[in-house]
Amino acid sequence: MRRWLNGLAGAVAGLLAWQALIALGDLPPFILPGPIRVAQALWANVLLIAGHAVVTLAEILTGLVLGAILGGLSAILLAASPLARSALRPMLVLSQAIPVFALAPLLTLWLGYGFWSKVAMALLIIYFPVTSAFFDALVRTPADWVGLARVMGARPAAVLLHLRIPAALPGLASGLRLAAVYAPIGAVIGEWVGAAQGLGYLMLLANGRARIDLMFAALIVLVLITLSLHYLVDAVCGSLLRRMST
Amino acid sequence: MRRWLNGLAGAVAGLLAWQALIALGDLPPFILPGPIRVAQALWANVLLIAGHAVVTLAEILTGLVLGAILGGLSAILLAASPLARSALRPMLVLSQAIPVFALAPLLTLWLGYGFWSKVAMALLIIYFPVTSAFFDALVRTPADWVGLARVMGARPAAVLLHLRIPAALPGLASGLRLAAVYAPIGAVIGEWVGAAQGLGYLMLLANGRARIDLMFAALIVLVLITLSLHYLVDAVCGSLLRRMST
Amino acid sequence: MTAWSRRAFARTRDEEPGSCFPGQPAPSLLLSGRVKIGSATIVGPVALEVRGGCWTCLLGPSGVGKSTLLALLAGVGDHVSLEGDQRAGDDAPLAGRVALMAQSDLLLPWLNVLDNVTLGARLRGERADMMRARQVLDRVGLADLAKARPATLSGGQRQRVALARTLMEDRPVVLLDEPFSALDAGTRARMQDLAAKVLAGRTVLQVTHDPAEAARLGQEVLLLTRSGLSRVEPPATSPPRAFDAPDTLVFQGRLLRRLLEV
Amino acid sequence: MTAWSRRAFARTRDEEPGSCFPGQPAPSLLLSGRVKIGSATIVGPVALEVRGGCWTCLLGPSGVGKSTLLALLAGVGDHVSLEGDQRAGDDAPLAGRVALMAQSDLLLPWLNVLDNVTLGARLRGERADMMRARQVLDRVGLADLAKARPATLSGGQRQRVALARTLMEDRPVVLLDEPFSALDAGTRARMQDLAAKVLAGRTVLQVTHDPAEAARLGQEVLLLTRSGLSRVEPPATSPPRAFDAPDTLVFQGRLLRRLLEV
Amino acid sequence: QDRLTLMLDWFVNPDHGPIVIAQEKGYFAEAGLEVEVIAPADPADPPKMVAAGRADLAVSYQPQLHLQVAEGMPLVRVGTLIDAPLTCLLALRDGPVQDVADLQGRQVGFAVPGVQEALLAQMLRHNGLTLDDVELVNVGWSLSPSVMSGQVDAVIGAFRNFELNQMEIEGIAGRCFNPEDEGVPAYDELIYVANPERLDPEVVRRFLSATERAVQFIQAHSEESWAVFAGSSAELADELNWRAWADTVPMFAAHPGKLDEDRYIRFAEFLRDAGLINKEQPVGTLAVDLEAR
Ligand SMILES: Nc1ncnc2c1ncn2[C@@H]1O[C@H](COP(=O)(O)OP(=O)(O)OP(=O)(O)O)[C@@H](O)[C@H]1O
Ligand SMILES: Nc1ncnc2c1ncn2[C@@H]1O[C@H](COP(=O)(O)OP(=O)(O)OP(=O)(O)O)[C@@H](O)[C@H]1O
Ligand SMILES: [Mg+2]
Ligand SMILES: [Mg+2]
Repeated sequence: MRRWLNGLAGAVAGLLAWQALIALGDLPPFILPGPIRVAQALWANVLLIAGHAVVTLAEILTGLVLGAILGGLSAILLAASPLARSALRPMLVLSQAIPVFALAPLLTLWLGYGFWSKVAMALLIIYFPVTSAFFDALVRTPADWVGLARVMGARPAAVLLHLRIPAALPGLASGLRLAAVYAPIGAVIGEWVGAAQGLGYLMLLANGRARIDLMFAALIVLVLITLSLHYLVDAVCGSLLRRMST
Repeated sequence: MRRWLNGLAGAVAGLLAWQALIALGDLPPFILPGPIRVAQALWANVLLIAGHAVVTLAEILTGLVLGAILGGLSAILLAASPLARSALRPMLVLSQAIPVFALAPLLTLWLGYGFWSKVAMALLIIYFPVTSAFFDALVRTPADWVGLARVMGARPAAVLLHLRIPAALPGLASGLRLAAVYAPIGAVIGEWVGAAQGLGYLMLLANGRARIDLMFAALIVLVLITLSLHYLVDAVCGSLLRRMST
Repeated sequence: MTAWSRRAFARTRDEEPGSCFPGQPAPSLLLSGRVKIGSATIVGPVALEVRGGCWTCLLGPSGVGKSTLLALLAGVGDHVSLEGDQRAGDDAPLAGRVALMAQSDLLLPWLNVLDNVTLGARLRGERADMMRARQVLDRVGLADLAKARPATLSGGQRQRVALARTLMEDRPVVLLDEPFSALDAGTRARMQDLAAKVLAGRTVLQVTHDPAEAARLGQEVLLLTRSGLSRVEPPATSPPRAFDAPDTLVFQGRLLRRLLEV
Repeated sequence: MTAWSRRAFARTRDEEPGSCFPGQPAPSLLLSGRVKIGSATIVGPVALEVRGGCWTCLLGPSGVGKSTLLALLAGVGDHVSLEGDQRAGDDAPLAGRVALMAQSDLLLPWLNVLDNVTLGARLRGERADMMRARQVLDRVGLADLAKARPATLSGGQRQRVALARTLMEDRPVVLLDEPFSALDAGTRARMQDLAAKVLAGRTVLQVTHDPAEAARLGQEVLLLTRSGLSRVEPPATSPPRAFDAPDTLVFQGRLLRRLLEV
Repeated sequence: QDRLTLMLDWFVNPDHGPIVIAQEKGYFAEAGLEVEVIAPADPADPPKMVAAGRADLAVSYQPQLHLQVAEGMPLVRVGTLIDAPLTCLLALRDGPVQDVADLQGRQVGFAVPGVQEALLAQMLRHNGLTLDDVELVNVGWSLSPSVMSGQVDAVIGAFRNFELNQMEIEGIAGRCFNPEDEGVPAYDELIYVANPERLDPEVVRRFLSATERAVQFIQAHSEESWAVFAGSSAELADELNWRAWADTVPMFAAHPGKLDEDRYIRFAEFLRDAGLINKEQPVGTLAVDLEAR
């Protein structure tokens, strides 16, 4: 309840800051329209925006789930095998060092302009934070625990499964919290590169038509999706970790 | 020494994978040129690329330093004051939930098309991972330590300074490692949105002139900058943490 | 002050446990009631009185709630609730007058031994008394390890660093939770002597499992069991007693029998 | 086998410390040389012989290297280097034949007590013997806490969970590092009896600071000091001895004197 | 029914009128074609996709075609959508830039670096200036906002049928300087390109004649065709598109298949002079006229 009130207060503060920005920064509406104009545009185009939002949400969720699975497995692989580590780690950093934008034509060439190229984009953008946060935690297992497990006759795989992975779950949770925020960006970038639907498409289209209020209405919806996702992942990870550690 | 060998092996593996991708994926050079063509383009345009790279590097480094400082201070502020937390946390997530692209026109309007709008972009993109990783670690201080400090008569500020911050430095390091990879992306996006120099600009220019090999040469330099930065931050954080904890 | 009020005051003082160092300012501690964590009662109704300026040993079976009581007294039992009353004998607030050595050493891994020992001063924003810190380290036998990190210390060495850190705190009330449990007999005896000397005249509540230790150090010996708190009368001699003095040994035997009966 | 070779073999056996349970398969442990961490010598040249099937108590001042020796014997001393030789009396590798109870309890915070106790089986991919685990938990007095998380346990309760976990490991060699240090006298005596019974016939090396404990349990008592390793002859009776039997008390006194001299 | 994948140069806008009308009025279907229309956000992508065989046809720009062919991409112009330059140099009507020569010492923005600098350079040279006399900035896709907000004094790369209307809606009047009036040879703004190795001339011919029918319909029924266009998608029905439609209708190439070889020869020369290509480009490598056999 208090959290919700806080959230509400934050939202109101955000809106006020936005309005103040416009008033003080003397911003014309074609650069940044005010909250009321955007609310009007949102209301007038609610069906249109909702349709595009559903598409983007599906891309985000699929990318998030696949990225979390892939990132988690990669981190485990990296932690499990020094060979994999020396071979794959530069790849991992590389996968992030190459701006997704540069990869976009490749992805669209392979995956076409449909659903999967956006999913791939969202996946690509969250793969690194998930993998790197989880991996960092996986290699930080206290040596004493590992020693004990070895004395008990555990094979490396068992140490990983029963000890290092559970001990590293808070790290995975940090990664997922970041991922929840980045996945929407990935999907939208994917839509910017080429799409016929989705919030990213709608934003570019509105921008090209100088309908900045519509663009910001779509943006607001995107921001709301991102915030919900972030708090959802936060709550789920939090309750799982709490159940694990008390 | 072994690290370097590993890195070299990784680079060679990367080049081979690249070449294999072209051979197997049947990719024409205007989608993805091979490593040799890109190397030739790099060599032929080395002065041009170096000039733009210097600009981008300056933007990245400035953004990274400022972002690390700002992110670190924000995390401390959030951790120190419950008031700040309830007011600023939604803002923090918001700052990331809004795609930087959407903010770009605003930034360029305020900061112009020069150096500082790119720095702002790099800063904006790394602010969230730094703040959130550090903050997560700051609120995870073992309760027993905090209790002991309280018995010893420590004010909250002293607990923060002498206990919670040092205990949370590994979290800050994780955030900085991510930041090292994201800052270049921020700078390049900034250059894409509006610039007259820098690697991002050069990439756009080459793409517009259908000189894909030059575009990839600039991309490779960007990737190298990112990798160096990542390993540099990794090494610095690692040695600092090691000095702190043994 | 009227005669009546003086009498009333005297009576209140009378009802309180007498100090071992009359005239000393170290307050007594009073805690009565039921101690709960969540909805579970950890310690049934007890009335704990720790006499001001005395060295009190608290013994009792594992898990009976000794550490929980110490946490309450130190004011760090955020997860513990007391259904009852707790105060210092002089009715002034206890905050700022207590030092606590918890059951785990709580050394900060990124600080070396010397910095851990002077942590209190640094946390209070005071200048750390480096000379005294080095003296205390010397007395606990760790002068050579002043620059070592906690991770490189043995269990007993870590415990002595925690002891040194507690001795650096100049507080009238000192709570010690099994402070010598990881030490060999020789080191333990020396640390007991040291603590007894440094903390003389303060209100000390020490949890211990070692009847010999209680027999050496205790001016008061309390036994906490599931059925409640009881006093065991210690030898009349003043601590630290010789470990092989006849009355020490006799008391130690009696206490051990009581402990084994629980 | 020729007569000569048989004699030679017999002699080798002779040179080894005799077993307390002749005919038992528990191997003796031999370690000789200098123990270093980095370039610092932690334990000067020693020759440690732990007799097969015997309960050996190892005492010594804090920081002298007892835990380090145990880590070497258990094969977890990755940061420790031995300049010398180490082997089991039967010359077979020790891996898979050792159980270790380290000085800190090493409980996994996300597992409840029962799951911590059966950790070994799970780590080996075996079916955990839940019935035996519950029995052992009952014997260490924690049957009620089977579902509790380590964070909600008292220090002594945690130590008993670690003990139960070690007792669940069916290994011929058992290394115990101060296994009863956080227990009250009554619980401690019960745990000693339990361990002595469960581990009878195994090669046990127990680090302890309590001379009374060594007097109760030790079939061999070793004293490690900076100047080296020495044997103290324990009572001839077989452990666990009554804590107040005259020869126990006499030995305890003698041992204490040796410890205080160090 | 033959399947045909067509990539637009950008999101659907009035420039694509004939394609939308042909689709909506069923001209493609009547020509035995099933046309899939894809709209990308980066205009550099469609030619690549066509060259790589991912799409059959792409809407692209003549200047880009010269550069892409020079870089070895297998592309050829097969038809024309808009046969006049749309690009212009855009400034504020009431601003300090009343003439191209007024740009001296001022900031000029551009959207996509590449050919546009060459156009600007020629326009400047025509007015006695050089590129060194102005400061160039890439302003991304916010062309008109950067002019309206005064961040730059002019932008090159605006479309005269689009950005002018956009500014007018915002209540700020703009002014266009046309490249063909300032010394740049005339060229086809929007063309259809195909991969010469995979091209099926018969199918493309059918495609072009269907769009030709659409152009005729549009030019005969301007009002009605707007209704068809706006009705094809909810996002298209707005004031800007409505205004742009009116300005675009007269510009559609009446004979999409017809090739004006001269334009390609002269523009190749222009680009060679500007240093953007360094080889002769025979028309045959750039463009084909599928009707002339
Ligand atoms: N990583 C390390 N680097 C340097 N010295 C170390 C390291 N680890 C342990 N030591 C030193 O090795 C010595 C032996 O430690 P060990 O834990 O074996 O002592 P112990 O006999 O078990 O003592 P206690 O009875 O206090 O547990 C100690 O003096 C300690 O400081
Ligand atoms: N967070 C908690 N939730 C539930 N029970 C708890 C919690 N913390 C402690 N307990 C229980 O409270 C009891 C008292 O714990 P405490 O640590 O005070 O025991 P103790 O007397 O100090 O024992 P020891 O001698 O073993 O240290 C224990 O039985 C323990 O299981
Ligand atoms: Mg306790
Ligand atoms: Mg030890």
